[in-house]
Amino acid sequence: MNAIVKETFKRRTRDEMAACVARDIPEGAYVNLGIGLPTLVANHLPKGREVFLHSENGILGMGPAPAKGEEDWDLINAGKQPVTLLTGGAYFHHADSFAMMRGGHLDICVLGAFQVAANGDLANWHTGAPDAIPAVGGAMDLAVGAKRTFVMMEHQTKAGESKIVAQCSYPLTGVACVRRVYTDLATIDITAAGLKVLDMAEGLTLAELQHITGVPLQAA
Amino acid sequence: MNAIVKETFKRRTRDEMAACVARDIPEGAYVNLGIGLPTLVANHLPKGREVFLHSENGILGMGPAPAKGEEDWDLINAGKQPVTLLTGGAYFHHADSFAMMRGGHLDICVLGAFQVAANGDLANWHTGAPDAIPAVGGAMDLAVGAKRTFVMMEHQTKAGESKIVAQCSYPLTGVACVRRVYTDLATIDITAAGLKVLDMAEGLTLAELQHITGVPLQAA
Amino acid sequence: MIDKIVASVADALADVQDGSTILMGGFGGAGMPSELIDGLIEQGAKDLVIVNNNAGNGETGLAALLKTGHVRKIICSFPRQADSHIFDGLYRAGKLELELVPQGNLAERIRAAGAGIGGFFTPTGYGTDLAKGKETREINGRMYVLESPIHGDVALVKAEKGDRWGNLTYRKAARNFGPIMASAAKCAIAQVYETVELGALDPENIVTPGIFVKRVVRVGRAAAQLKVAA
Amino acid sequence: MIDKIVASVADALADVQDGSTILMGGFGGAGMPSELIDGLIEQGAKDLVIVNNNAGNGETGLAALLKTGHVRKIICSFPRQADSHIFDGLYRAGKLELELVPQGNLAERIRAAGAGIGGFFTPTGYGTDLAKGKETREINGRMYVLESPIHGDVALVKAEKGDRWGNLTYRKAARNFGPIMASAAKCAIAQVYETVELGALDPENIVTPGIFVKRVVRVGRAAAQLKVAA
Repeated sequence: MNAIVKETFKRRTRDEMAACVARDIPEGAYVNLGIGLPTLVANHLPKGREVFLHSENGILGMGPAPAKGEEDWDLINAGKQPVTLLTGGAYFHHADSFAMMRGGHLDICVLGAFQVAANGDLANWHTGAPDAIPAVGGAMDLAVGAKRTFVMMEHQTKAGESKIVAQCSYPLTGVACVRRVYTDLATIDITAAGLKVLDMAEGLTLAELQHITGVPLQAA
Repeated sequence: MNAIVKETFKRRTRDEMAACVARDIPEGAYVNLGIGLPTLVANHLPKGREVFLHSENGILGMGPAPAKGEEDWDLINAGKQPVTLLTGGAYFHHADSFAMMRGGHLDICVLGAFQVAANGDLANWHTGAPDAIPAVGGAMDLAVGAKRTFVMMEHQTKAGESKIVAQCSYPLTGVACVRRVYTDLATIDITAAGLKVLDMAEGLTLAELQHITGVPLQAA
Repeated sequence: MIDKIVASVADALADVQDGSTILMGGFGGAGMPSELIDGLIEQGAKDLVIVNNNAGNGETGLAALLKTGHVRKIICSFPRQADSHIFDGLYRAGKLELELVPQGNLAERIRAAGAGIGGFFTPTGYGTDLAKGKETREINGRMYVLESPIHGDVALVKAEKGDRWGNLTYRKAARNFGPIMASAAKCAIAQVYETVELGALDPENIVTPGIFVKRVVRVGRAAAQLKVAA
Repeated sequence: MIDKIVASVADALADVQDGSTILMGGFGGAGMPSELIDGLIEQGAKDLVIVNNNAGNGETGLAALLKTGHVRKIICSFPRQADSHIFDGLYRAGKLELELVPQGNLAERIRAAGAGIGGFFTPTGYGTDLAKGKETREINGRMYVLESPIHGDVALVKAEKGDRWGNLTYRKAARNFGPIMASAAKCAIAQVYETVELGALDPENIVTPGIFVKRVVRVGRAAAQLKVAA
């Protein structure tokens, strides 16, 4: 890995990754986008496609950020940034909001991750560092509650290690919950029969992707 | 019992029993009145006293029956009779309504009964007859959910047997849940130290009441 | 564009399968989805399990459905009523299975299904025949019974207004089981008296957000009110 | 006549005891009952357990309360934030106990307390460090963790409007934990921007019925909004 001198393929940008996720969200889907990278997905949903964004703090039908100066601090998203409400949206309290997540009513949630294991285990809430202050928020609820949990992350750490691993070394968020991973290198389905590569970054071969990735891959 | 030829005391009428209960409901109390006899209590609450009546089917601040011709069949009580809503009342769904009952938010519920045991066991939902079709409604929730459960019933069966018993022979509604019993003969508190007679029908003596009642009584 | 409003009761119910568990709103007549029940009778699905607070009144609504013989089992809190003779007859003849559930357990079990709860401990029913054979536990000095969620394949709900996203409001005490039943079924179908434009319902006052609702069908008010009052 | 509206924040908080568990509404700044928190600091109750989604931001509100040293323990889902330095310092110094709870479990545990549930099985957290030592169970092929209710002595809630019976409405996503916290505390205190006549709130749209609320106190909107935005 560290030996690669020059990449012959073109890594997907964060926006390209978001576009890949957005492409797979059908009209009418109820979707929760986790804080961080996944929030970019909202920018790539086609204008005409009605998708219902859920925010854990009691919003369904969440709209884009308000214009500068129009912020309403009673209307924020999970990342505590000001948002808007679409026509047809609704407010509700926290137990009802998490009932939507935990009761299997969301079609898709998209989460960031530190690591994803080949069996779908997810680690995204805690580095496990002894001096780190933990914070979990709604990650564990989303991971196991949505009908399908997608992960969106860089394929490798800054040190070049694969974040798709045989077994997570970081503390788990959920067990065997991830269905699909979108990275800057590929889109990979996690199935009972193993990891299946749905698509790859331009110029990347399956052999190269396998070389970079920590666990066995198959063509889809 | 069957040998009593003429009663030298004056049994309380159903309205007098209801008045006894109403007297003990303080201003500001949240109260559920069970179907049957307990519904009479509402008629005896003093006009100026604000008491909040709860109906299991999602009403708080229930008012009296509407005038003839003004019935609204979307606004009925637990007995499925048309009622009204007081100014300041509210509607909510069934899980929220029973959360009020089961979460200990009602100060008082008043229930009818077949039998009450000396330890507070309540039997009021089923005679246990093999061909009877059972129906429980909200009785079991009320019996154990309210801060204080009052029972309002005739002291004796038609055959003259005491309905206050050492142990219920009918199927239980709740275990050790009744705090006070209002009958046509007396008001009796159920305490850890035994049954205490708070008041009696006019002309009745404690000795007579004890003779009629199936379990040991004490003066309060 | 998402439009959950369907043209007819028949369209709304077309795919109800034999053997389905149907969560049916209503407390007595209030909130009873009469048109959807009539539609279900017409649709003809058999071997049904019905979850409702009661077991039908008179000859209409749920009582009429029971009369078809298409209901295998009913889960309810209060079957016996002055005019529940159709249920009474079937039950006594051994043609209808009854699971009697305290009303609060019924509501909480439905709510649990919608909220993804696998089971919960409740004090209601402890020490009674209705808790026989159920797991119990002492928690902080009080005795509790373990109860399980009640999931539905279909929910039939009567609401007041609905929009094309499936957002619903109710009217007075007709709300009762509607919101929790909508949340607990794979396919919640709401009959409404009024379909409104998106945005016509105040986002602060939507009682059932559209995420819980698959189909909305408008029915006439007059006919329904007559039936409720009957 | 019942009148739950009290004259001042100080009156509303006068009887808060040392050692109390305080359920505190808010998700970040939205729904944070800033005036009641300031009042609690002034009131001086010590040895508190605070239940809130977060652990304070900047130097105001919950962060300011933490700074007094009067908080023994905090139960929350998301303490670490860009501006949670007061919490961070106390926690690192071992001066503040932390019970970290997945946000959905936090909400459901509070709701369970209000609804009289003794415990419930949830899939959230199964197989993670936050379920360590907790009872687990397989139900219909899925693994669940047993979670317990969180009861409060006091709830501090920010609502929008309130009346003398304690009925409350909220504003937008400031609703968040308010309704469930009000239901789960022995004494729920609501700060509102507007006190209204009985009947001014539509009975269909009351979010927290007065049964859950002991006291209502009006606060000025301008001051609060500034704090929320800070």
